[in-house]
Amino acid sequence: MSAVVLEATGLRKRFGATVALDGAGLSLRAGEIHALMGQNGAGKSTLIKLLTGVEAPDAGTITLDGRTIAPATPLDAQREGISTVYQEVNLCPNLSVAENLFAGRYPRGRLGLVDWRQVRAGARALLRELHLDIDVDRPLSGYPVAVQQMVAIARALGVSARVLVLDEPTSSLDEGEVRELFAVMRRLRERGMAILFVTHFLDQVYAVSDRITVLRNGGLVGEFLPAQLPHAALVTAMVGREVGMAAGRDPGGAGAGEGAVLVEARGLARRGSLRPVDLQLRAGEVLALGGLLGSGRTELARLLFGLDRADQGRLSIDDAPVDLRHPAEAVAHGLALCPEERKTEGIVAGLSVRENIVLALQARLGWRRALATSRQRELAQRFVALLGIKAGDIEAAAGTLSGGNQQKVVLARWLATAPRLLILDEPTRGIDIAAKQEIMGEVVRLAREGMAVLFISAEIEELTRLGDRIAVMRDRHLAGELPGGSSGAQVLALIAGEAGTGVEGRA
Amino acid sequence: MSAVPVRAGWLPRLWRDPRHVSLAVTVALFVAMSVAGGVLYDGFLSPQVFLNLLIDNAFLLIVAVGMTFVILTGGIDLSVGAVVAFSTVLLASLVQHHGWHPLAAIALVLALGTAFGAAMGVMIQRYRLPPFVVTLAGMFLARGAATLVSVESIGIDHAFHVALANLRIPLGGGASLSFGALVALLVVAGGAVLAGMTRFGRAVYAIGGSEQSAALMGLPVAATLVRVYALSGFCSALAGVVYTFYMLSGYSLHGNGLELDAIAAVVIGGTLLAGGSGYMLGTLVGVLVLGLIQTLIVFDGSLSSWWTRIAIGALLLVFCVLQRLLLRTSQRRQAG
Amino acid sequence: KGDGGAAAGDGAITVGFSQVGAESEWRTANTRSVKEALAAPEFNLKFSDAQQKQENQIKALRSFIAQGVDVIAFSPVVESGWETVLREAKAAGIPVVLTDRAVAVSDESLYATFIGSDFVEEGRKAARWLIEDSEGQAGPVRVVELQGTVGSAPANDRMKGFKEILGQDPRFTIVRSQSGDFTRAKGKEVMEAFLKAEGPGGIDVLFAHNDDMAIGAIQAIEAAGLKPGEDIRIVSIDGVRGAFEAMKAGKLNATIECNPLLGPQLADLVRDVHAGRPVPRRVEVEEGVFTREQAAAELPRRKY
Amino acid sequence: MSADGATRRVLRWSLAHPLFWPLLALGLLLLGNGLFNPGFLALQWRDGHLYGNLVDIANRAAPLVLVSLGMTLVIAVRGLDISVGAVLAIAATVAAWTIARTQAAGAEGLLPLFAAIAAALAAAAACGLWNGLLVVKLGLQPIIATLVLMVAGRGIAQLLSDGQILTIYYEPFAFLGNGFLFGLPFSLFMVALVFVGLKLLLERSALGLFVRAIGHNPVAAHVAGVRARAITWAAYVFCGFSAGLAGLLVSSNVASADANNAGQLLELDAILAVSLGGTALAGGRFSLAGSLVGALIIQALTTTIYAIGVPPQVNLVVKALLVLVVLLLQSPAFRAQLRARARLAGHGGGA
Ligand SMILES: Nc1ncnc2c1ncn2[C@@H]1O[C@H](COP(=O)(O)OP(=O)(O)OP(=O)(O)O)[C@@H](O)[C@H]1O
Ligand SMILES: Nc1ncnc2c1ncn2[C@@H]1O[C@H](COP(=O)(O)OP(=O)(O)OP(=O)(O)O)[C@@H](O)[C@H]1O
Ligand SMILES: [Mg+2]
Ligand SMILES: [Mg+2]
Repeated sequence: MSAVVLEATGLRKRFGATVALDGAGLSLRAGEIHALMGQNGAGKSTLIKLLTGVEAPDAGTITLDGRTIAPATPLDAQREGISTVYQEVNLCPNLSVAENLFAGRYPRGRLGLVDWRQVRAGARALLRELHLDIDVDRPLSGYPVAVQQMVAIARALGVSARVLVLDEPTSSLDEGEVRELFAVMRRLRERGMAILFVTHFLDQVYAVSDRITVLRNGGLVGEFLPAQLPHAALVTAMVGREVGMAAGRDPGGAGAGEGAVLVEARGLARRGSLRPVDLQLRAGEVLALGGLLGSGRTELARLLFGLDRADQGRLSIDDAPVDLRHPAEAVAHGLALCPEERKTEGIVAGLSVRENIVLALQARLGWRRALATSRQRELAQRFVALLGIKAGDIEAAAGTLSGGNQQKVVLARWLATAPRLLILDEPTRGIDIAAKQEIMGEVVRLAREGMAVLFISAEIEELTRLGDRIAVMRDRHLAGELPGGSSGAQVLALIAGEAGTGVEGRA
Repeated sequence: MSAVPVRAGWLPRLWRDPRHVSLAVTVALFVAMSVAGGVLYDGFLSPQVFLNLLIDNAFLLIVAVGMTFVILTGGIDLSVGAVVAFSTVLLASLVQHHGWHPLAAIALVLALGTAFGAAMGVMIQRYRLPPFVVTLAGMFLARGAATLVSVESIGIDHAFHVALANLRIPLGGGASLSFGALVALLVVAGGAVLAGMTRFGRAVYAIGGSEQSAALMGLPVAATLVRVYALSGFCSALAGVVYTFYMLSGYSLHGNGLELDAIAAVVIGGTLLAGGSGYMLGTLVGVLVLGLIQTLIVFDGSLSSWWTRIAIGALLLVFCVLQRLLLRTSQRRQAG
Repeated sequence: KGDGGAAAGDGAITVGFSQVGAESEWRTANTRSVKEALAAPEFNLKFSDAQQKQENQIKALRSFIAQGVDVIAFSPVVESGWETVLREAKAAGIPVVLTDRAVAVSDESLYATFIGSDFVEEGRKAARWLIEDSEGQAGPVRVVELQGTVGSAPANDRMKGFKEILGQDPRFTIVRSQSGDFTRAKGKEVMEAFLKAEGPGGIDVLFAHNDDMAIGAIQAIEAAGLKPGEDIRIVSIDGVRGAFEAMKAGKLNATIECNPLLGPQLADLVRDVHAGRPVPRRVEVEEGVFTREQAAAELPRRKY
Repeated sequence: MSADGATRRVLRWSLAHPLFWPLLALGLLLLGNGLFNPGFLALQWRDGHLYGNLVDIANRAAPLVLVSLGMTLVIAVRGLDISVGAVLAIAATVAAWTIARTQAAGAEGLLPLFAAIAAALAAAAACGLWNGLLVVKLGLQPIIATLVLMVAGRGIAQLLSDGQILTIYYEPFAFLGNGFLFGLPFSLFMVALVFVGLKLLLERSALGLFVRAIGHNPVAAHVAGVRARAITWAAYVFCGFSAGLAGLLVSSNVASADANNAGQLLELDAILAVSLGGTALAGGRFSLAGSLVGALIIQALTTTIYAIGVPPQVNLVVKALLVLVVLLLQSPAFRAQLRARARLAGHGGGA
């Protein structure tokens, strides 16, 4: 067994009233991929922040090669050889991709000036390792989260560090990209790097990790070997009780496929982002929408919701043509969109959890009819309980919540409006396995009560489990549709665009 | 996979970057405005008129370079005009009343300006105070200190200083450039290199994009912020020195409202007040645009005092609105 | 010479005039007088407003030089700082006439002549009037001063002249001195504070650097329940219409005229300078001291 | 014991309250004045109304408070309005001009008063509408958008007044800025009305929530269906309107409108007041009461400088130092550093 590189014991961290970590720890060995598991808000990100000098621990010790370290800033940690990708993409959106890869460690040429040629070449080389072929001179903000996530990973890989920390790197990636990432991680492991890795996908844990540490409520549950810990046991360790893997769709559920057409798109298109699309969304039905990253799913959702204007085609709601110019109009028609980009388009970090949850409902009611505070509290508390949002207090700023819990807050905001059509763009991103079950259960329940749902997901399994119909996008248009109950392989074939050859499903 | 067509050649590549487009639009508007001036007024399109833009706005240009760095971090520095005034008064007083050699006085003034900026930077960075307010207090302080040195305007007649002030670099055809303008051009060049090609400069942009991310990327955020304000202080002091070449006097009311001109120049030059995006070259054009507006009005010579104000506002408006609309259409075309 | 600017009216004298700004009624009257006197067809006036900034004036002068005007005239914001640009004007062979106040330059030949008022003398006149008005009065007389904008030339000079004369009479003490920025609002605000700090009866005389501040202060004195002009004597400078109205109502005791209507005299000088005729180095405008007694008679004649 | 605990709890609550430090600064400023000059805090009853420095401070601060309230809203939605001084001048001039015109046309009684108020406020609101247009519709950066009006606005006002200071010879108008109601300056009632009205509007309706959401994250607010642009625009209109009210007070107070000087540098004072009151200049977090206290601090500062009789050339230095002290007092980081120092010193003494 190889030597322990990084070890943390008895870590404690309090934020005001919430205890984020209490007696947590882990030990990381050279040449291993180590998964850090736990429910949303268990303290994974906080632990990583303590290890890398973003926050200072209240108690506990961190040792690197047996030597106690106390990094005060991320820069200190980097100097110690710890390279990190934080959960929220923490790059500078205004800088080019190349610069984001090299900021802080620019190669310098003559006169000590930055050697841009080398920066560009280096950037391309780094991205090539992840099989990402993009223009490295464009500002990062021009790329979707997935690409940004890949850039962040590439940046961390570029630092020839001893320890690599990845906090939920895969939450917004599709299968292909996850595969690329895992390949690189395995290569680095061979070179003796210690890799700490957070994810909520159990499959991925079993696919790459050598060891698993589980946290629960800020405390350490234990360290396990994947082989000795079956799926169910891992979930039990994380949640602290047994969780039934609830099924999603109940096939042939009442009303599916027979509801009235609520929203219909005919030839809806937008230059440069979406080719003409025909789509029908029915009350009481879940339409699952799959596709690769960049296939145009988000664009379609935005057009349906009036966030972007279509320049071709028609949209009608309840058989009446509509021209949505503002999300407010969509909301007035009973539409709801839970956006993909949580940080920029979803959460309002400075507002409290309660205010975040009531925001869309209040917007629909208009500014004159303010919801009474008691009513707001009641709503917030109901959804906090329903979705299992872990927040110290509904009056806490939403920005202080853990990533997964922020995602749940945004979801709660839209559920609170009791919409007729709910568009969910990657809603389960970063949400833990138990909560995911509950959320999917809730979506199905709402659909059965008559709501129309457009469920966008990168996960085949979610598509097949939830969809009453499954639509797939490719190259910015609708590539085809499958009936509910289709197999994962069928969906995959449609996504890849070939007649089901040689495409492996997610493990 | 990428939907962006990758064309060869640097020109299309330049055009693809919205930041370059903004610069090009600004320059084009500047040219258009100059041509309009040439059509309307005799003698407008002479080289000296354009060199005068540099000569008359040398100090503004220098201040604007420092301001560009500050704004790139997402901050603002309102103290620049007052620091200019303080520098001129102190310099004049040291040379005229205390018998200092101008070079010694210049050295002291530059050091003081830098230290003053750094002090404000520390307050902003360490104590998390809003830059607007800290530098506003800095503005009061510097202006007040200037009046404490002298309420009177002090003329400088030291031979060395006068010689520098009257130095003209001939450019042929009777046109010439002043020493101060030369210094300003050097500062712009230096600023462009510093912003574009050094670790410090790139850290400035990163902080402007997201201070939190910059810190997580391991950039020296605190030191960079303090240095940016120190740099702005230095530029202001240098502008003060150049001012004394321009005017051969030190006066506590010099540079009144200069901070707004500098901010306007930077923003017109395409730098975002929110930080993280902008070019030194844009700032140069921004200063020239402001100068051009002034020149147009002087050449017109028929405006009353209030019409002068209205005309400046209107020209500013026309410029900014056109810039904005042109940018918007070009972005549309790109998206399409 | 090309005389691009002169093309407008053949034979007309092209004059570039750089005004300080439009910061007060006095200045507006000054501008109007200059514009009326330098009107077409005899003159071709290039007027430029500097918005109270010296650098703008210098820019304007430079561009006058670039346009090749025949004569440059300007009201300098401050005394110093003109050396370089005046040298350029001289090199271009353009004569310069200063209005309103002089400049300090090492080489007197840099400008042709000066026409205007003497701010220091105005301060002296105010003090002399005060001493005269206090004849037979026993001391101590407590004086408060409302200064103009800190550092501005009129404020500096008027204060200097006033102190110079008043300092010779031991009966007077200046108990408080504060800037009222030449505005009515500030004059009122500062006077309010003076009245409270010094208490009722603590102030005998107010000297204001301009009429506007005095007018503001009068309101403050009235609000404090005192009689301006009686309980507190007031002397100010400029002689604008509002001051005469206040004097007529007995609320202001005296105003020292600072005459802005120097346009006609300026036009004469410009003609002479342009024709190359010799001109005096210094031309003083006519200015008087007006008191309450004269106010009623003078008021209808005031042009500003 | 329990009483002790209760006081401690009250203390902790008040320490945590965002208004605590601004109020403390204001209190210290007034107290310092009182010690320095015992007459400073005195209030007298004179001619049927209160008279004293405190009344002056409140009265003089009224225009600044009004403008600061408007500025607070604009800043809360991530904007900035540097044209408020010019708008104030426009409103003042329009009021004076309207009075002169209506009087010349033979209007009598209170008609000129109401005409002046209506015209001035309409002009000011139109200015706000214009600023909003540039920011919201054309997408100019707020500072540049409002710079246009800042530069041109005084020109427009001077155009109207022909460069003269318009003196108002009309008694009823003087009441706004000089009159007393129940022994207190009328301007205080105006401020109170606007403050309470605005507070109710923001807190009783959902506007407050929307404004904060827009300030914190305009994109997310937009996606959630909040009419972000309309609300931002409304904030600019209100800011112009409040500058118009301030213009009425100022012109009424000195019975004249000075297009060139009225509200000079007001934009800086207003932003300073907003910031001293704890509003985040980056948007989102705002406090109307804080801005009110901030404006009072600034006016108290000015009055203090007049009252202690420093020579005018020292004014600015004193103001700067006091502002810095107030700022540092409000900085949690600075207080933490002070506490650490004190603790170290305490330990040193004990050893
Ligand atoms: N800055 C902060 N202020 C207050 N509370 C915080 C702060 N940061 C984290 N917390 C709290 O600490 C707890 C742990 O959060 P953390 O982000 O570590 O969870 P996590 O395990 O990473 O969850 P997820 O899987 O959702 O990312 C949460 O309850 C969170 O609300
Ligand atoms: N993995 C990727 N590599 C390169 N470019 C990408 C990638 N993903 C998206 N893009 C580009 O980003 C832009 C925006 O993509 P967009 O978000 O519309 O796709 P999407 O289909 O909605 O994404 P998703 O399917 O993940 O929701 C497009 O120009 C697309 O080409
Ligand atoms: Mg996390
Ligand atoms: Mg997407």
